Amino acid sequence: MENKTFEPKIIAFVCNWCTYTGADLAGTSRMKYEPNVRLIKLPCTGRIDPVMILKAFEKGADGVLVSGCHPGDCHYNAGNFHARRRWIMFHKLLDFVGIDENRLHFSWVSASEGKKFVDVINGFVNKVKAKGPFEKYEKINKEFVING
Amino acid sequence: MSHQTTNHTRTMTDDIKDITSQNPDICYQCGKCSAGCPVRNYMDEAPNLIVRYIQLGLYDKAVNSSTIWLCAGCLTCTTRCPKNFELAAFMDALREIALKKGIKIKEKAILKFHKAFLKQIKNHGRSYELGLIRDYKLTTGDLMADVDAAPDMLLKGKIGIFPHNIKGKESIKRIFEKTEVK
Amino acid sequence: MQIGYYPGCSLSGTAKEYGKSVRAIFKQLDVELADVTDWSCCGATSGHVTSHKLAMALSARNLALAEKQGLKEIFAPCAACFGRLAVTKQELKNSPALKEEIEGIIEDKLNNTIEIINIIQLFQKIGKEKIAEKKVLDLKNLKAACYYGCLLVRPFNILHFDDAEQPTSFEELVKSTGAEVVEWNYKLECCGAAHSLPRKDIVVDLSKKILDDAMKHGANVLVVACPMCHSNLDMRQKNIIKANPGQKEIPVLYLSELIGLCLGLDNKQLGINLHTIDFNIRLKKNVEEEVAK
Amino acid sequence: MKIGVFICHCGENIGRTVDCVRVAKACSFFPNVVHSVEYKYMCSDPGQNMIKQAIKDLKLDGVVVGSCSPHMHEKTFRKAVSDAGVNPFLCEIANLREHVSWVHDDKEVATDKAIDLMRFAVEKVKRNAPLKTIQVPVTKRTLVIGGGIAGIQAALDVANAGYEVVLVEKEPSIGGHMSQLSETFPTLDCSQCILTPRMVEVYQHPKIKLMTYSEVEKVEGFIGNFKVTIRKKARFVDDTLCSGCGDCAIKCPIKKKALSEFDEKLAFRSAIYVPFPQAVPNIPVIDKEVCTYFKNGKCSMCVKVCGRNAIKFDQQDEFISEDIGAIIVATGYKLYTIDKKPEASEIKGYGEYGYGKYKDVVDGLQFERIASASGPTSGEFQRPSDGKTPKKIVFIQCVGSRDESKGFSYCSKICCMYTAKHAMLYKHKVHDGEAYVFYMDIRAGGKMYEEFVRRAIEEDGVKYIRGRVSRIYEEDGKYIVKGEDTLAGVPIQIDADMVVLATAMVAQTDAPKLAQTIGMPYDNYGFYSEVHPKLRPVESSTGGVFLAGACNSPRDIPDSVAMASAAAAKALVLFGSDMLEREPTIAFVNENLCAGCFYCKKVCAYNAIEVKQIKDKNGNVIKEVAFVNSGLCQGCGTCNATCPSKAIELIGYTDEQIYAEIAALM
Ligand SMILES: Cc1cc2nc3c(=O)[nH]c(=O)nc-3n(C[C@H](O)[C@H](O)[C@H](O)COP(=O)(O)OP(=O)(O)OC[C@H]3O[C@@H](n4cnc5c(N)ncnc54)[C@H](O)[C@@H]3O)c2cc1C
Ligand SMILES: Cc1cc2nc3c(=O)[nH]c(=O)nc-3n(C[C@H](O)[C@H](O)[C@H](O)COP(=O)(O)OP(=O)(O)OC[C@H]3O[C@@H](n4cnc5c(N)ncnc54)[C@H](O)[C@@H]3O)c2cc1C
Ligand code: SF4
Ligand code: SF4
Ligand code: SF4
Ligand code: SF4
Ligand code: SF4
Ligand code: SF4
Ligand code: SF4
Ligand code: SF4
Repeated sequence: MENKTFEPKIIAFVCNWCTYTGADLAGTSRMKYEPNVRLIKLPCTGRIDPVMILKAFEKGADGVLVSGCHPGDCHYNAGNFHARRRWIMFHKLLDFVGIDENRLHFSWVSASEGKKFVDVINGFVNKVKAKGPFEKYEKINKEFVING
Repeated sequence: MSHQTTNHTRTMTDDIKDITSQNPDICYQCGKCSAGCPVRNYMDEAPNLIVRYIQLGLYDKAVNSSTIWLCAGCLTCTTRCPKNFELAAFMDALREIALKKGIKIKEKAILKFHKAFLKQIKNHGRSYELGLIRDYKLTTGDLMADVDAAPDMLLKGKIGIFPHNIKGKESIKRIFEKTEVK
Repeated sequence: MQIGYYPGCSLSGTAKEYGKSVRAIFKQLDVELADVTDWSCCGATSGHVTSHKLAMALSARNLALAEKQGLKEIFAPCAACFGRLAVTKQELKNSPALKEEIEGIIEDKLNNTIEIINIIQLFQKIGKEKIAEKKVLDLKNLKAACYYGCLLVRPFNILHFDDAEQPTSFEELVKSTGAEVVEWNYKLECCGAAHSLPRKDIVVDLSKKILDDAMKHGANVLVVACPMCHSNLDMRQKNIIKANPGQKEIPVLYLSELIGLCLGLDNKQLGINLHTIDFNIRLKKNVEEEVAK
Repeated sequence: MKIGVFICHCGENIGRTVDCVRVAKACSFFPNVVHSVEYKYMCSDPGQNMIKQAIKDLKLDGVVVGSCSPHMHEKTFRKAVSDAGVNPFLCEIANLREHVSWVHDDKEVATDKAIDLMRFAVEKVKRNAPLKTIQVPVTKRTLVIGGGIAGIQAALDVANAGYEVVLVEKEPSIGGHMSQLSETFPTLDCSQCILTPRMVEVYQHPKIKLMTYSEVEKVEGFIGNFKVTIRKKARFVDDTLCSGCGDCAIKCPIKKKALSEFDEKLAFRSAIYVPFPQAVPNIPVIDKEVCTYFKNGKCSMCVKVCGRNAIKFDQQDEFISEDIGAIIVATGYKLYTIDKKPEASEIKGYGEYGYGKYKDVVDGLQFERIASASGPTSGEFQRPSDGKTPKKIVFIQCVGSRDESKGFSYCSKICCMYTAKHAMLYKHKVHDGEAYVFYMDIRAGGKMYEEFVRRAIEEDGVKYIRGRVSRIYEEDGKYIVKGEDTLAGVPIQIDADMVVLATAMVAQTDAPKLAQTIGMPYDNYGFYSEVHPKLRPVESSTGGVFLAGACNSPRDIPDSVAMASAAAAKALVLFGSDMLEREPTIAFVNENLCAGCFYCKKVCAYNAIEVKQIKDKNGNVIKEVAFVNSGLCQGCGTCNATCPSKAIELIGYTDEQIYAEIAALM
């Protein structure tokens, strides 16, 4: 079941105020987690553009994680509310393009949730590990003109 | 499942973790379990102390106690534990381990009762009262137990005189064999 | 309404009257009980105290049989059987690895989707209205202490149908028969359960406290929903009285018997005549009063 | 661009798990990197000098530091870079400590990850633009929310420094929980006696605008420039006319319908009432829910007796807007409730202790009221059910706290102390009484605290039993308490006359709501979060918002007061300059690309997007485009993600920069 040799590459888009700080807390508390995820810090999940996610898959990510403040707790009042609305649409797009939903994970991790951050990372890494490498991105690349 | 414990010897704590999927170290020894345990007064050790012994690695003290056998599995402790530690399941695990290790059991009668009970199930697939009483009395030697109640029960048909054998009797036997219960 | 039925061993033996009354009343209430074919013992207390896997496997076998029969729900009147089946379902759900192992042991596959319900939940499904509609006799002279015992509302993390410390659903049902219910302190205290034979002393002690508390709070009948509780409180009451001169008797009824009386079934149909502590007198009085009206 | 890379070992903190030499070496091969070194402590003076020197010697125009979290030292390094003449925004930090060395064990893997993170940062810095910080003016007025001891202290400190304060309290009077306490540990001085003078001082202070029975409705703007809307709830009494004579309350026929909140439901109050005699302001409010006039138009007794015509049944809620520079949140706590559990709550409640159905099983604050000279029993120890003096009291600690199953896992910090106080006060008055305390640990870590608890045990004879109680039930007028002494290993059963549950301090129910109004973070329990638990304990991560007292975590009066003064000092620091520097991370519109669809305007939560008209030479409007008001934009980037024309970009987080980071993954 488990693929011992396959170490997935995962990109995480996280907001500066909640999840990034939650990850800092996991560090300060010396919690251990899977090393496969690379965080890209954004001011807010509101900044996340669906194209970024496609871009990440295009560049070879096996999974993409998006994480920000809990709904209602956004540092910028409404940023993550807009993000959420976009994501709902984005899920459909993903489906349409044929990217397995399980390769994209949305979660809320607040600045005080170091433990939750660790659980989210470990859970997602294991899920992607079970899926195996993501090889379909070329197809998507062909079908979708991605600017930037 | 990504982290495997490799280079340390297996302890009873590991066995307990395996059987019950819980970590005895979460217990902070508040004693609420013992405070509400209905059979606390008959036990030689308080239930919370059994957990303590495991935490300290004093396994002998834990498996040799009468406590693990007197525990009636009533779940009072599990329901009230502030740490959500499932003490009743933990007691089950300890009994199982004690049996596997062939420890001399303090509460012999209780064990004999369980054995006699399981024997009926193994043989017939269902409980068979007369067989149970017979086997229990023979193993304990307490032939006079409940002689006063028995005739009444027999008369009322509450003690089955003949066993009811289920069709899948053989599959039950195999279950016993595979789970190594003698 | 049709529902899967797992009687469990005691209902044809020591708790014969429970089995009898359950079949009688549900027929009256238009519930068809479909027995799980070739069910085996759930292992009861002895199973889980000796081997976790044995206990899981014995219950899992019954669940698998029920699934094959196409049952969606099974009703287990014995609180202990019910507990074993419910715990097994939950544990196998939590651990796919354990489920796989158990499937190997029972040599069968399990979807693990069956709902397991106890007698109170079944009554809740039927609805109090139905009982009221079929009610023949008002049991108003009874002051009942409802005894949940340890396993009716526990383990609380699996059974969410009532509060684990201050449950009320049992009382609610009993009230629908016209009986009065008493508030008392020992409704969840353990009676000693499976220690009845090997440690009679403990069971006698614990059961005495339960009986005393019920009587102290004005009860003239105890109502139970578990064969183990019944044998400890009814059959063992003889031992208690013998050891404590002056101890008063209190009859112990199964919930199904109580409901049965209210539906107009008689002592024999319900198996009440099989009890150690006699209940007849009170019932007679009740009936006579009803008739006199 | 010439980029310098600096890898920090952080002593052993990074170096132990990350091969810093290998990282530096790998970085030296990245395009544009001309210099790559590692050093033991980059944030130390020699470390910073290393960066400055390299900038000068090698003419670097970009710097990447691989060190701790940017939340820790970004400022330090940007300053160093700036001192050496490079724009500070051309410095990026890769987080090799919190996100790598502290969370992974395998040195190989950790080093690989560190190199990846460095690559991200290098790719990003290449695309950074030199930026200038933005200057905004500071409004030197403070809003204090909550008028408990913490809010009172903060308000007085700021006001005494000469700055205006608006103090908003949601109850009819300030004073908070401290006004309910009898005597206070560890000195046993009377709570009211030390609190009341402060309350009066607030009332009379020329710089403090006190708004009781009021709530914060809306907070707009940002540090130094908040616009706050406050709802002044209708009291139905005109505070400019009322003299506080109290005649109305005396004559009000409603005597037994409303339970006094101040007396924790152990006594009644009238429909028109002041919560307690020393209330500030001493102006009553009418409780609409019980007043007969509001129910059926009858009564009006209060109107008849009020000599000053102060009763105004038609009063409406008012909304008042205030310009504010700093906010101090001091909304305090509430007590864990022992009543039956609320619907849809995670909390299970203590059914085994009766869910509050036993009259003589009370909580901590109820016992304070019973012990208080101003309380319903005038300080006589009488049990609520029958007024008898309890001869045997059991105290149970850690109720609702240190209990994952029924409440919260945290330690409520003060209940060990207040229980010792309760037991002591009881023993001082009821000499032949017995007091038992069930505890798990005694946490008395303050000045003279341990001594205080020992005094209860050694001098006053309070019996401490180590164990949690399993059950309480009533039998013949006694409460049977079933416990276990885990030290002796024996079961203990006590038939008590009264039981006091040392219930936990928990977050206010509406704490998340206020946090969302202000836009500040809170933890899983509902307590407001500080930026850094050690080094910035009184600041919220939202600029210009400070925290004081028990709204941050359970704490006692000395700690609340200390925190309040610290928060006041932080506000005053802000007022030390007239202008404030802000990060230039804001949105910017490329007018050529902008299609004027104004989707961006719709999603901006700060109303920072304005409509700009582009005119030709003759002054005719050729098109309308979006324009970002740099004073209002907070840099969330939502507009950037929304814009269909890719015309609006968030400086510092442009598409180009982020795509470059993504590309660096390969
Ligand atoms: C039983 C008990 C005994 C205690 N004994 C002692 C003792 O002996 N010694 C000691 O040092 N400490 C003691 N304490 C602790 C003490 O009560 C607290 O440390 C102190 O009250 C905290 O002050 P605070 O101002 O932070 O909060 P609070 O006293 O809770 O004040 C908060 C104020 O904010 C108001 N508020 C809340 N939400 C809003 C809102 N949204 N808008 C506007 N206003 C709002 C509230 O109405 C309240 O007036 C005891 C606590 C308890 C429970
Ligand atoms: C073993 C240990 C481990 C700890 N671990 C932690 C931890 O993990 N987390 C935590 O939060 N806290 C920890 N602490 C507590 C922490 O050390 C203190 O809280 C903190 O250092 C107190 O800071 P301070 O500035 O008040 O005092 P200090 O650190 O003692 O600083 C006082 C300074 O004043 C100087 N000084 C003294 N007298 C004079 C004088 N007459 N004139 C001029 N200068 C003078 C001293 O030289 C010194 O530099 C720990 C303490 C110990 C003992
Ligand atoms: S109640 Fe739970 S935490 Fe307390 S001693 Fe028992 S098992 Fe341990
Ligand atoms: S389950 Fe066992 S240990 Fe727990 S309270 Fe019941 S008898 Fe005691
Ligand atoms: S810069 Fe950060 S990582 Fe380096 S020594 Fe300083 S604190 Fe440690
Ligand atoms: S409202 Fe009138 S009667 Fe009441 S306190 Fe004020 S002045 Fe006195
Ligand atoms: S009108 Fe209302 S507040 Fe006034 S006296 Fe009557 S009941 Fe009291
Ligand atoms: S302060 Fe004491 S009583 Fe309160 S939670 Fe902590 S240990 Fe328990
Ligand atoms: S969303 Fe883009 S195109 Fe539309 S107005 Fe805003 S900047 Fe212009
Ligand atoms: S970045 Fe855009 S959406 Fe966010 S505050 Fe600035 S203008 Fe508004």
